[in-house]
Amino acid sequence: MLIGVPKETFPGERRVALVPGVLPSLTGKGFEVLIETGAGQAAGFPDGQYEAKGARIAASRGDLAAVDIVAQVRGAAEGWREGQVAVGFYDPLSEPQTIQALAATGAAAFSMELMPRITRAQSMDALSSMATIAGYKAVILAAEHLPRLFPMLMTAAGTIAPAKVFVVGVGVAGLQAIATARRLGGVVSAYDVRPAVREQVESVGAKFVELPLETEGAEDKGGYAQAQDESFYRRQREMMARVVAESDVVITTAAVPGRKAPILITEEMVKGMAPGSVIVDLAIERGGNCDITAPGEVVEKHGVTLVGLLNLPSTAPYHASQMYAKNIATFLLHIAKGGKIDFESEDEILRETLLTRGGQVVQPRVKELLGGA
Amino acid sequence: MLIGVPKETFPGERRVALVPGVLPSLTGKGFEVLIETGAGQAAGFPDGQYEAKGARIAASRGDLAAVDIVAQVRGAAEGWREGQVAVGFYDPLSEPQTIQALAATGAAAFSMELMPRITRAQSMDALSSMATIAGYKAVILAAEHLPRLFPMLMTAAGTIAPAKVFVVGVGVAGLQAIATARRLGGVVSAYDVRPAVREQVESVGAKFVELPLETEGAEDKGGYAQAQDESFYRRQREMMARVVAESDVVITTAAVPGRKAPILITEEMVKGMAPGSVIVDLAIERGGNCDITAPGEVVEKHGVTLVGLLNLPSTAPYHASQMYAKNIATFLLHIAKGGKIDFESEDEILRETLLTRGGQVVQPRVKELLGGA
Amino acid sequence: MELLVTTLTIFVLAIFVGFEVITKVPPTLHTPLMSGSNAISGITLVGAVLSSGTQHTTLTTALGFAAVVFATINVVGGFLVTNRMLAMFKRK
Amino acid sequence: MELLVTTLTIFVLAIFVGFEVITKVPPTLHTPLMSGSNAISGITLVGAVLSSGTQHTTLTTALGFAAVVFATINVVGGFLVTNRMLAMFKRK
Amino acid sequence: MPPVLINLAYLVASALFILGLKGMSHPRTAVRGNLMGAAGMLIAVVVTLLDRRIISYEMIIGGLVLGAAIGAILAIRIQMTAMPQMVALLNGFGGGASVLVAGAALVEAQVAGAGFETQMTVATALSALIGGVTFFGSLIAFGKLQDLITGNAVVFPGQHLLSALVALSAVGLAVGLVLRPESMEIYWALVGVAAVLGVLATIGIGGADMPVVISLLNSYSGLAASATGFVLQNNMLIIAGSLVGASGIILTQIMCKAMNRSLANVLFGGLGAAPVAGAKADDVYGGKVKSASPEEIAILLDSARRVVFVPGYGMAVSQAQHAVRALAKLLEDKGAEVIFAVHPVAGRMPGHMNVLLAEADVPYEALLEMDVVNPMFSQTDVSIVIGANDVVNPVARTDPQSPIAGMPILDVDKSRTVVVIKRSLSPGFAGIPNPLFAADNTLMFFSDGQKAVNDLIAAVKEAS
Amino acid sequence: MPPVLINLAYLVASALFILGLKGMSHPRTAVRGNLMGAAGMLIAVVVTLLDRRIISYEMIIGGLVLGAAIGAILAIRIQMTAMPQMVALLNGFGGGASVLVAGAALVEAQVAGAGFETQMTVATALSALIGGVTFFGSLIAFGKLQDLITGNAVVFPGQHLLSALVALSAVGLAVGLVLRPESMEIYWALVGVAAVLGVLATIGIGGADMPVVISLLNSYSGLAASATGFVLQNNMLIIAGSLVGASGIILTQIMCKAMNRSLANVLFGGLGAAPVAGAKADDVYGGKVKSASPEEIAILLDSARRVVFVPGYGMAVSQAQHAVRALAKLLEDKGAEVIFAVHPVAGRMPGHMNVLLAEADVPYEALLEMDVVNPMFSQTDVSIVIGANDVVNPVARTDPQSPIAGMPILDVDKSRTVVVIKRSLSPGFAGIPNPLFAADNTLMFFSDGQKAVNDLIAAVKEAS
Ligand SMILES: NC(=O)c1ccc[n+]([C@@H]2O[C@H](COP(=O)([O-])OP(=O)(O)OC[C@H]3O[C@@H](n4cnc5c(N)ncnc54)[C@H](OP(=O)(O)O)[C@@H]3O)[C@@H](O)[C@H]2O)c1
Ligand SMILES: NC(=O)c1ccc[n+]([C@@H]2O[C@H](COP(=O)([O-])OP(=O)(O)OC[C@H]3O[C@@H](n4cnc5c(N)ncnc54)[C@H](OP(=O)(O)O)[C@@H]3O)[C@@H](O)[C@H]2O)c1
Ligand SMILES: NC(=O)c1ccc[n+]([C@@H]2O[C@H](COP(=O)([O-])OP(=O)(O)OC[C@H]3O[C@@H](n4cnc5c(N)ncnc54)[C@H](O)[C@@H]3O)[C@@H](O)[C@H]2O)c1
Ligand SMILES: NC(=O)c1ccc[n+]([C@@H]2O[C@H](COP(=O)([O-])OP(=O)(O)OC[C@H]3O[C@@H](n4cnc5c(N)ncnc54)[C@H](O)[C@@H]3O)[C@@H](O)[C@H]2O)c1
Repeated sequence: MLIGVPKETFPGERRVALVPGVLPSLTGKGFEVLIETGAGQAAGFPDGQYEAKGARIAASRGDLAAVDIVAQVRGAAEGWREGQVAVGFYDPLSEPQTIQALAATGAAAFSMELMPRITRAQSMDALSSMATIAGYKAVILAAEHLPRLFPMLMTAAGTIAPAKVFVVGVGVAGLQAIATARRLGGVVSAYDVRPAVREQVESVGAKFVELPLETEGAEDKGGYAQAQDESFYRRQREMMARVVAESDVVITTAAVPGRKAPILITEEMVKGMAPGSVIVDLAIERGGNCDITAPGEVVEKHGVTLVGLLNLPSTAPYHASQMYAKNIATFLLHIAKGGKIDFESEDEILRETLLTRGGQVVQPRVKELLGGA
Repeated sequence: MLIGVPKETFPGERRVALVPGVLPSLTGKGFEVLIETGAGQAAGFPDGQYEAKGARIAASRGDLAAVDIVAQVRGAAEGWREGQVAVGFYDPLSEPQTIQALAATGAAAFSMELMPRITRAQSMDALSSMATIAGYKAVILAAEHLPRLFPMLMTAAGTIAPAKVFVVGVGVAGLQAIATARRLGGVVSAYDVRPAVREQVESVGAKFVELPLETEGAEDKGGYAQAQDESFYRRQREMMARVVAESDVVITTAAVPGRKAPILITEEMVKGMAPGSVIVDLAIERGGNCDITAPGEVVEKHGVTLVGLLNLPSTAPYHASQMYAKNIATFLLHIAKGGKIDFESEDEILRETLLTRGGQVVQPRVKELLGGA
Repeated sequence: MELLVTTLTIFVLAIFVGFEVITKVPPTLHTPLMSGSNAISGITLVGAVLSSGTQHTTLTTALGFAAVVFATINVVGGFLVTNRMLAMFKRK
Repeated sequence: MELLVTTLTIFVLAIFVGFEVITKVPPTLHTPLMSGSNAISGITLVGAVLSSGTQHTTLTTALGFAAVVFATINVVGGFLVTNRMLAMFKRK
Repeated sequence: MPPVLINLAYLVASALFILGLKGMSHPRTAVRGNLMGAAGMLIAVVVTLLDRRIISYEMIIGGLVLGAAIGAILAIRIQMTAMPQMVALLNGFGGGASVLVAGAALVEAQVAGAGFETQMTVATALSALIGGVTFFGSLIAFGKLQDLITGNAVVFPGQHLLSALVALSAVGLAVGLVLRPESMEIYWALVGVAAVLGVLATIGIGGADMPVVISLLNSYSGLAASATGFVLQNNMLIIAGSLVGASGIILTQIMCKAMNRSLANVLFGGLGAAPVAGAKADDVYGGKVKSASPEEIAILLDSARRVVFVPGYGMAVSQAQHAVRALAKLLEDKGAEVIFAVHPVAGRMPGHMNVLLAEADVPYEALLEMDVVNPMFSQTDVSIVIGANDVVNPVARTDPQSPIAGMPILDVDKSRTVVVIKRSLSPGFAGIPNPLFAADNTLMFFSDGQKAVNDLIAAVKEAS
Repeated sequence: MPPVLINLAYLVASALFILGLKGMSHPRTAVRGNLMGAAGMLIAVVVTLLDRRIISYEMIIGGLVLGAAIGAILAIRIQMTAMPQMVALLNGFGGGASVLVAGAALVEAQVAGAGFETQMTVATALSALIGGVTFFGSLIAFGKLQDLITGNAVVFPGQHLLSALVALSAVGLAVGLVLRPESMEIYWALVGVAAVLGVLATIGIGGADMPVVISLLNSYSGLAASATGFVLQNNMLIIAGSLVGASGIILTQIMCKAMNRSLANVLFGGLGAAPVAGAKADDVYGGKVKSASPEEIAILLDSARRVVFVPGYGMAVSQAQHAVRALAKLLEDKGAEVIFAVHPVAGRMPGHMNVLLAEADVPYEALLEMDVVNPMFSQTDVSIVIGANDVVNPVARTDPQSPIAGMPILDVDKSRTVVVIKRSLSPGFAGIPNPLFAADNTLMFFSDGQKAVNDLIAAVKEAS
């Protein structure tokens, strides 16, 4: 089967769906790979490196029309056709409507977001890989914008107090943010609704902030958080206000799949922070955990720097692409064993990720969101 | 004596010469302090905090005319008068000519750059404090611009290789850069001409790069590096080329007091680096260690990101001001013991830092640079 | 009775020695220690040899003979088994 | 001669006990140990008491008396000095 | 040979016994120690053979040859796994010999008619009592361990009362013997009662507690020998016997402490060990899990040439990374090659182990990826799994129905010995039991991760 | 009192001696141990007084009272610093007593005229010889340490030859005494020769080596007591004497090992210790630097309630931060309060110590600034200075000419004990000697930082 890798068109996207390093694993199993020229440039992978690993280079987008599988990062339907297979991020749960447009092309699209969180799918779990990078980068951004240093230093010119970092929402990105902030020397505390997280927070050396909230059923079977009602979030905000006020850096990652992110930091709470403090809102792509962060921007409000930059993984495109490519390659090798995709398979991974087929949206959760359409 | 703290006027300067925290040590010894309104704002110290510690607030610059001592960060002669004392950074060794203009005002100026490197002056050594911050920030900048992550991570989506960091010139800033890069998980190696540095590099856990260069007399009695001739630098560049090519991040801090910084990274060497690599040139204020970094800018050349930002300490103005203020306060308490400055004192600290007095440049080294004028 | 006290003295001293020596043995060697000291407890063999050899009466000889067999089993078996156990500790 | 062997046995066992016990003493306690064991070596006092008390001859009595004085100095001084040294180790 | 020389030789033999036991304090000297003990025994026997009182050697030589043959065959034929019952059996023979020797001495004294010293008769009574209990108790212990009789504790109503009565009658008979030493009947009756006592004392103890009992019986056999020494006025017997007695008592104490029980509880507590773990896990682990002490593991590590650490989430939870690094360094200093095998999903976030190991300054070069390290396990002496579970669960390879099926795992089970450090047999993230823990070459070390590694460090330092 | 009871009491006393020495193996039990030894002695003496052979008590009581008075006064009056010579003196008296007792026994035997057993005469000769050497050797050692005679080694040509001749004649006289036990003259001649031997053996040894000699003489006094035991056929004397003999020999060996010299070298090597360090440093350190072993430091740490770590550049160079943290944790677990005192310019870059200690996961709360920690040193039991030098150099306070004059320093010298870990006496960054290293309350531990701390960890674990 011929896999095509288009150059990403989404503004500011620097990642690429396949990197030269993973090509041998695909070509070894009979796949062929066609790369749009310059697709890997922004991520640090020039065409030559792909060729060296056995890929062909397509001079223009149009030359990709013939491929069987389109491997991409940010899915965009342009040029798809019936019988083609597309793999990428399609954001089906937040914007189910757009999926219908994808379906209309007739191509079979697999959404990487819907990868089930089961053990054997871990190596295809692109959400985890990208969250890892986002968590790390969030801390680097915070360190850049903070008018202080992260570590404690006792010097002849006095003692520099360590930065106090508070991480709200401790999934994959939150854990990585904690670890990175701790490495830089920050004093880190964290909170999450899921009770299992406490031990995980401590396992990376940070302090878990205990809030007297009822969180028994906060975790679903897939390991994701359950949505809570607004009164819960209100109480959570009240209790967190003091911790937020005392923090120099707040990093928020709280999300509930398929929902807008809960508002956990209000403008009022921002006002309570010391001048120069920084909030990095990693949930911004889902609407943000702080109600005054501006998507795609770094703004200062009430003396606090609010970082609402989007698509952080794309700011470390080299490693982000490397991880994503590994996920995609493992996924393709899994669903297209023997050079053919068995769409009727009962395999959980295939079933959960298959979004559209034959002009229809087929993924049950997305169909449900679309009102059973 | 009345100390005045003007708001800094240098473009982009966010530091302030005194912070509220050090005021009690001064007022306790009979000093009074007058702060220009908003002087500490950018560094995170609002007027109110100064007032709370016993300072008066001057509504405008003009109100500072009466002060005995001007404490500033970036020295600017405006408004100085005969009989006044000024303390700050005046960059006397790189731009001795401008010092004559300062001298002409008739004020007595003390240059913090000229602080002797002796044990009892350590708490007044503002170059060290600022270099500490610059070294830390250099790594944060590198981490921001690098398309990779710093730490090694072994994940289900493959192993992320750690960033290779090479620090050239290991003074105060270099050591701090090494320590910070190591904290973030980078693999760090370093080089300096002074032989004593080897052990220091190892004492922060990094690898010293051994170059077969004769460096016996490379250190002067004050702990600074001696200038070398061009043929030495040429050989140094040749030997470093391989290490630079293999590095993802190069941080340069090599400087020789009173001289232009040596060119240690040429355009040729930049071309040899992998795309996406980052060079942070901390010596840029002295002309730069890399001949294609642009002062004040971040540019990409030959696929390599060249960070030539100036005045890094000002990007962490809160802690930078805190340290600087501690240095200034200790210095003032030292030279103005008992509320009077004895300009005839034989004290090494006073003698070395006193730049101009009675309309004349009096500092011997600067006089020498000016051609004995 | 004088003699008894001397013998008792020896007994007490031996207990001390035993205590001091044994408390230094690390747990891994406890099993071989048990089997080795078990072999040493076969020292009754000496008494058995005397009983069976002095031939006072048939009864003593018979008792002595049985005692010699029993004690020898204990001694020979004990030392050999200990040796086998210890062989497992050798560097491979 | 039988007796000699028994006495020797006791001697050997005591040496063993001494060796085992002393090797467990940590270096800081070596000085008190030396002085304490020194006090114990004043045990000759027992012999001295017998010599001076049995009054065989004036000579033995005199020798015994001197021996009692010497040994008592050793014993009393030794234990007291040791106690003083050890007082320094107490938790303050 | 003059008695003085014989006694001197006995003194030498005694010293050899002591030195032999001293040798047991380190694996390197243990073999030599055992040989010294054996040499002492040889000297003792040879010298005794030269005793002037011996008039005929036939019976002696016959007995020696017969006994040596039986002993050697038993010792060589026995399976390594059957060692405990072997020791019990040998021990019993020792006790039996004491009974017989004391009996013979009594007969002799009666025949010689020279009158009985109280000291001697007391010792004879003690020989009979202790020796009898040892002999029969050991036989029961042997039977239990060899599955000749039930391994469970045999308990019946009134057992303690019965034991008490029997013990009382033993005391009575002993006093009787001292008062009427010329009566052989009392002697044999005493032996008979001792037999009942030995059986009663052992039958009520469960299989798991047997080692404690054997150790106690071992101590008894020493005391019996000592008592015989008093009977025969033989210092060497007294010394050797008391060495064994002391050793047995100390070992018994240590074992009880390790089981967190008092000796009384072991002896009179009845019933075997309580069952472990829950439902499904039982099939996997049932009776097959071996746990080890830090000292035992230290001995393994002492001679290991390649050690692989496999860290998992438990290392993170117990924040054991610093301790782990210290142990790794220690082993490296001792000349071992140390590797860290990092599974891609160990822990709870990507790179979890990297973050922690880097914090502890483990050099990157020491961290190997799964693909690289897996082929190396078969040449690994010891793998130390610290707080990892799912990532070393062989079920992933074998059971397609398992939730972790298809996940590549670290093949620690291929290494010579696997040491698993965790707090219990509870499962990891995936919630399934792990047959690795019950594998033949696996030793479990149940403890908090950090504490366990620190204990290991101390033990390794001790061991060398 | 019947002899049996007396002998039983002697057995009890012997056991008490053993238990007493056992007590010396830990500071916590040492005082009790000493009391047990004293109790043993009391029992022994009291029981002896009840001996039927004693017919007059005047002399005995008189001697006891006189001796006790002298002993007590000596023991109470003596300065702590004069302990070594005190021990030497007491030791000498013990040896002297042996000579006298053996002499008395010889006279008794002559008077009784019952004939002499070889065993007894051999023992008597040994008593005279060993006791005499001990007595006179100890007196010389005392004189040297008390500065009554020169502390230097007295060496003259032919000394070894002379010693050899005297020793030979001693052996000759001893043989003579065994052959002609009825001659009192030989006995006293033997004592005289022993005296010369004792003087010769001690006079040639330098002051620094005296402790070794005292320890050796201590061993001799024990052997003398043992020999007296053989003379009197008293098991208790034999046991107590051999305990002391063993203890002295072992201590002597350990001391020689610590000085890295053989016993022969100490006894016959002559000359004192070699000088240390260089020019200017000599004035500061000359002879005043005390170094300590990990075990000694561990004992101090064991009972410390507050321990302050003072890290410096040397900790960084040896990358000891992880080990330091492990030690700190260990001490905390033992209940001590542990503080890190971070000097603002410790190391070679601002915040150097912070970076390393954070890497090793030392919590920020445990790090105290100079101003905060300085007032706390006077309530600190042990300060551990690891690779710091200039930042703890009191010269900064006292010498205005010094390059570090005016720099505020950490006042570690105020704490009860200061342990300084570094490799040598070389100076730090500022290049000047540090009188702290020669302070009365300072113990130097010369070693690489990381290794030193690891050794301390092992020792602390041992000690508890
Ligand atoms: N890496 C990732 O990105 C990621 C993310 C999510 C899920 N996961 C999943 O997490 C699992 C990781 O495997 P793993 O082997 O690292 O961990 P694991 O299978 O979860 O097992 C961890 C073991 O550590 C032991 N433990 C916990 N606390 C301990 C302590 N204080 N001291 C000693 N032992 C302790 C536990 O046993 P005791 O309770 O008996 O002590 C437990 O069995 C995989 O199933 C993986 O799929 C990984
Ligand atoms: N912090 C700063 O920003 C900065 C910058 C420049 C200069 N300084 C100066 O540096 C000095 C810092 O004081 P300090 O007390 O930290 O250090 P120091 O005075 O330089 O002393 C360090 C000591 O560590 C010992 N050492 C070196 N390697 C060792 C090893 N492997 N193991 C054990 N010990 C080792 C050395 O003694 P041995 O050789 O005997 O082992 C040395 O005496 C001050 O004089 C300060 O003014 C500081
Ligand atoms: N088994 C597997 O293979 C596997 C793979 C990857 C991740 N996971 C698990 O899935 C979980 C979720 O990962 P994710 O990062 O994708 O989650 P996510 O991005 O959906 O959410 C981020 C975090 O926000 C938290 N959150 C939601 N509402 C909150 C609130 N009101 N306050 C505070 N926190 C709130 C969630 O609990 C979650 O931890 C993680 O625990 C991870 O370990 C499992
Ligand atoms: N004693 C004190 O009180 C004190 C205080 C502060 C700093 N210092 C010492 O002063 C020294 C210099 O500090 P700095 O950071 O201000 O120096 P700097 O900024 O003048 O120079 C930075 C570094 O560049 C190095 N360098 C110069 N030419 C080079 C070349 N060709 N190649 C490589 N490296 C080159 C220098 O050796 C120096 O280490 C440091 O070692 C520091 O420890 C001492």
